[in-house]
Amino acid sequence: MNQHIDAIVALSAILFSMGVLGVLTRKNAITIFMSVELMLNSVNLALVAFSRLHNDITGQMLVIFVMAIAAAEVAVGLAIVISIFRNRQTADVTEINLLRW
Amino acid sequence: MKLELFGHLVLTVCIFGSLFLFVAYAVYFERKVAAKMQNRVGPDRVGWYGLLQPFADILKLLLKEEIIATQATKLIHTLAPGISVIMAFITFAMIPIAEGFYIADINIGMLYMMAVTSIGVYGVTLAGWSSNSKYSLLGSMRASAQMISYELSMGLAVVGIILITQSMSVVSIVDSQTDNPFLWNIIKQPLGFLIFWIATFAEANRLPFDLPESEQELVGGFHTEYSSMRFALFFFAEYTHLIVASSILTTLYLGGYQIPYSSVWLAGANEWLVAGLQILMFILKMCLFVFLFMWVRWTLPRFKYNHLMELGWKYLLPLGLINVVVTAGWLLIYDKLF
Amino acid sequence: MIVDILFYITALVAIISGLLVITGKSPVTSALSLVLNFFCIAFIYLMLEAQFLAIIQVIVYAGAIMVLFLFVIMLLNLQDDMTLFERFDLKKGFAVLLTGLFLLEIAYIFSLDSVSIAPKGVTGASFPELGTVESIGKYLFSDFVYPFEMISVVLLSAVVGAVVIAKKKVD
Amino acid sequence: MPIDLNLLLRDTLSVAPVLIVLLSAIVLMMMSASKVQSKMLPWVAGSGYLISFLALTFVTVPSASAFSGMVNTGSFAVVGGIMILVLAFLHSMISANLLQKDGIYLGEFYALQAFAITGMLMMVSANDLIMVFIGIETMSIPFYAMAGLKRKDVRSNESAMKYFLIGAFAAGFLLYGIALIYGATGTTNLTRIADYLASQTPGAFFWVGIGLMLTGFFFKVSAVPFHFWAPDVYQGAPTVSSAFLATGGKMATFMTLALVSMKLFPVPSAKWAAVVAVVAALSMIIGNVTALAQTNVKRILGYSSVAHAGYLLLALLSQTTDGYQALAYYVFVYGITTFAAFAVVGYLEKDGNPVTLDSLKGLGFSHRTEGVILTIAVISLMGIPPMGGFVGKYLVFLNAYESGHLGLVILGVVTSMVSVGYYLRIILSLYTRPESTEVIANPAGAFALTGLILAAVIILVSGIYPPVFTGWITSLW
Repeated sequence: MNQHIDAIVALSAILFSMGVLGVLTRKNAITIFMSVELMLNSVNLALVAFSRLHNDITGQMLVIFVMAIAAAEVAVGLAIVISIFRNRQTADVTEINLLRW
Repeated sequence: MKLELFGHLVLTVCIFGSLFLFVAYAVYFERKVAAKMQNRVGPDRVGWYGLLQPFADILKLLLKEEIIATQATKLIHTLAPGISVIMAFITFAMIPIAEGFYIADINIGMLYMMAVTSIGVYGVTLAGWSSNSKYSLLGSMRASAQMISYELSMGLAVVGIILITQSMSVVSIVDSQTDNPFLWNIIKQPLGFLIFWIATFAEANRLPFDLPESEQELVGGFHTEYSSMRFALFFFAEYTHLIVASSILTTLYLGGYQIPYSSVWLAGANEWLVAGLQILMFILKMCLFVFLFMWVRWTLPRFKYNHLMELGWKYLLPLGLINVVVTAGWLLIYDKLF
Repeated sequence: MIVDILFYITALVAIISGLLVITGKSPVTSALSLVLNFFCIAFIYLMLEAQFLAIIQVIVYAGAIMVLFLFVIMLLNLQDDMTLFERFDLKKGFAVLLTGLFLLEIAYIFSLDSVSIAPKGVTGASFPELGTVESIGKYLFSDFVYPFEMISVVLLSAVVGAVVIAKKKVD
Repeated sequence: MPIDLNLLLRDTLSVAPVLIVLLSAIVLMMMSASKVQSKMLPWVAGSGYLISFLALTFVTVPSASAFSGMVNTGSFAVVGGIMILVLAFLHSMISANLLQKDGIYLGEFYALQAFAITGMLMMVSANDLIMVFIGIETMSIPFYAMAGLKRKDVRSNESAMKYFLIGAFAAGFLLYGIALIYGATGTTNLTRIADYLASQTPGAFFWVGIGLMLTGFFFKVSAVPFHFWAPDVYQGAPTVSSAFLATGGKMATFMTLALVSMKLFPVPSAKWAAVVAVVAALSMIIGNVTALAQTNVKRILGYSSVAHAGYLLLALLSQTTDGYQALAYYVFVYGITTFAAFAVVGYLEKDGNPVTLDSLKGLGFSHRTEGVILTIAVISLMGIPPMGGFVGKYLVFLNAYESGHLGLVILGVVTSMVSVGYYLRIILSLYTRPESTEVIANPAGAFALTGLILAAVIILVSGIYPPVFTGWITSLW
């Protein structure tokens, strides 16, 4: 697989930019959040590829930490979405405009 | 016993085929057990003692008209039962039914089992959502919350076993239990066994934790809008879960295919004979668990939802943590002392 | 050879599902595409001989995080969203432009020097045990023990935070 | 593999300040869960910070690396840790009063704050990009929750949501940057990356990684063009939270940014300086100019924080120890000042109504102490002599000038003059009659007032006799 490292890093760059695009263009908080998850996953992909390239465990370790942190973020993020939904009945970030978005 | 590729293929087909058969008869078995407990006769019309009843059931369900709600999300509605069945089935790939008889043994077998179980939630969740019906949605939400909650305790219970075995391969977990019943994990890990067992009720949506499909509140729960063949698939998946859960319990806690003291009284016997006996032993142990599941189902009432969550989070999870800590501490002391 | 083909197919599926995530109309479509994407990534991990990460990817991301997402989407009964190209306005155009520029930049860098010629950390030899449970566990509790323990702080604070924010009643 | 217990003990001791705060966080969590003695919480929190402060000053081995190079207990860990803990201590003095006023009866606030501080201490003692990332997340996740703590208030919800989405987005950039740096150099350890840079010229991947990582940092410190969230979040969050996340967050993130810069580039790098210079210039201009149009005081403070991000970035240009020390001084004074300003605004709020320039009118007469403290803070933010803000700005500008960024220094001075425009309006409305009744007459409690006065004293002392603090920073470095 080592001959594919280039291709994998390119794939991760593509997925990362898709995630960025999703964050910048979507309106629904949950979809934005999912785009962020896509970004984090593309990072993980690059890290594993680099870890294989360097024959070094650090990359894979960082992937484990990123996964744990992503899970923590999801917990807090979804709690925030629920609390906002309770008061406003919407998760559309453009309707959340008391503080100009 | 090393099986060649062809033999392996045959074995795979045989294992999955017999699993299919077992599932079909689990339904029959359940109805008979229920009947006995309620002083009834149970199915006895089709075939000798009603033994052909499962096939009649399947035929009936297949011939029924398929109805899909107009507001349903078609693609997902169609795929969901398939996900349920496939995920229930492929868990079995890791389980050795006799020495050398297994479909695969990978060094992260336990993790594979956890992964497949966690993916299994999608079948139920998506079925409920795609039906576009309130009852279905409620059922599927209950299912996803309940399965995620109990997966944690289940995982913690398994950690105890992994600590003892020092391997995540299912085959080596069975090997480590040997043929001495006092070395089986149920003796070494009684608390872990209890936690795992209770959690499997929730994972398999069995009473007393069958809230995702409780008829009295939710009509049919997540499969309210399903009929005919696709309903049959869900039905099938449920009983597959039952069989697979019993097999996992057997493998992890009851020594799998190990026959008590076989190294004494079966020493030097023909290896095919031993394998046959081991398969029988495995089936026997599995049936014991299947029966226990049914016994519980027809004895205990359903939990309330808040009680279910409380049990999972406030009791099983801390107990699971205690189990891990105690096991690890014991191993450490054991290491130092002996 | 067969590995190459498998890899390219997986990569293609990953890209398509990624596109579905950011263009899908309903949040559920996005979520399911994301699950598919996670599976593709797990498969690539397997190809890179990172078995442990592959299985953890499935358990944590596909099995827990995405189920939670689906749960919340269902709980809130979120309706269809405007897709990317409906009502295409200046802000979106700017975002597309920005992302395109970023991709071009990466492509340009690739044309300058490929990653593979970057210096090797240890040796050039293959080291397949890198991704096994044993080696991950060993390093997790030796060189990386501090970050590993500190991750629990993140999780604990997230639990406290989530409960505080989403709890219905304060008693 | 046998465990070297002596080594483990030494390593654990070297992160003792972090662990003490973590322990107090867990105790606070337990206490708030069992709902006993919620009056005790600020005391427990404060004493936790105090013990950690003592451990940091007296126990820690200077500049040792621990946990196989993950942690470095040198300069930044001590100076950064002390300033964070001082701020946290002051905050724990005022928070009980403010929480009550905001109608937040959640003891978990203290636990969340202590968790965030654990993260900050982890950041400033990092010697590895992994620890930097984990520290930032440990700090941010409680912050998101703190921003949304007023659960019935839609503005608080929205500010939490916005903060969260932006924070997660920024974390993505930071992480991709770290991944690319790792890919280019084969390590995430800052010392080893520096070794690599000393022996080889890095490829384009490395610089893209640095760029992405900086983007992540710029998001977190709200530098232009990644600043748009800051005023909204600071305005919407409960004031008791903004007072901490606008100050502590900035202190820790800037110290970490400086730490990364110092560790990675012992030899100053022109590319790094160029990026920082552009962002600093933009932040100074846009932050100050936009602030002119605001009337909400919390929003003004938000834009002022954007502008100050610009001034603080100037200190990173020279990439010398002097520069980092100037940054440390300035960020400390800035943090205390902004904290005092937010806290006073919090006391003046009534039923969660926004404090605008109009509603501040005449309060300098009716609430003398609060008025004087707000005046001191605002003058310090302007950078006018007897206050600490002046010395900080002076040190930073001097440093930037010596490293040959004359243009930026002139820009800094000009924008500081612009900033007088909006800061002065705050003071003017404080001392204009007729008095407004829109904000509350409920003054700060004695305990909280002590905290505020302490903050004012720090601002004054750092302005009148700066060697107290500069000497302290250089001696601990």
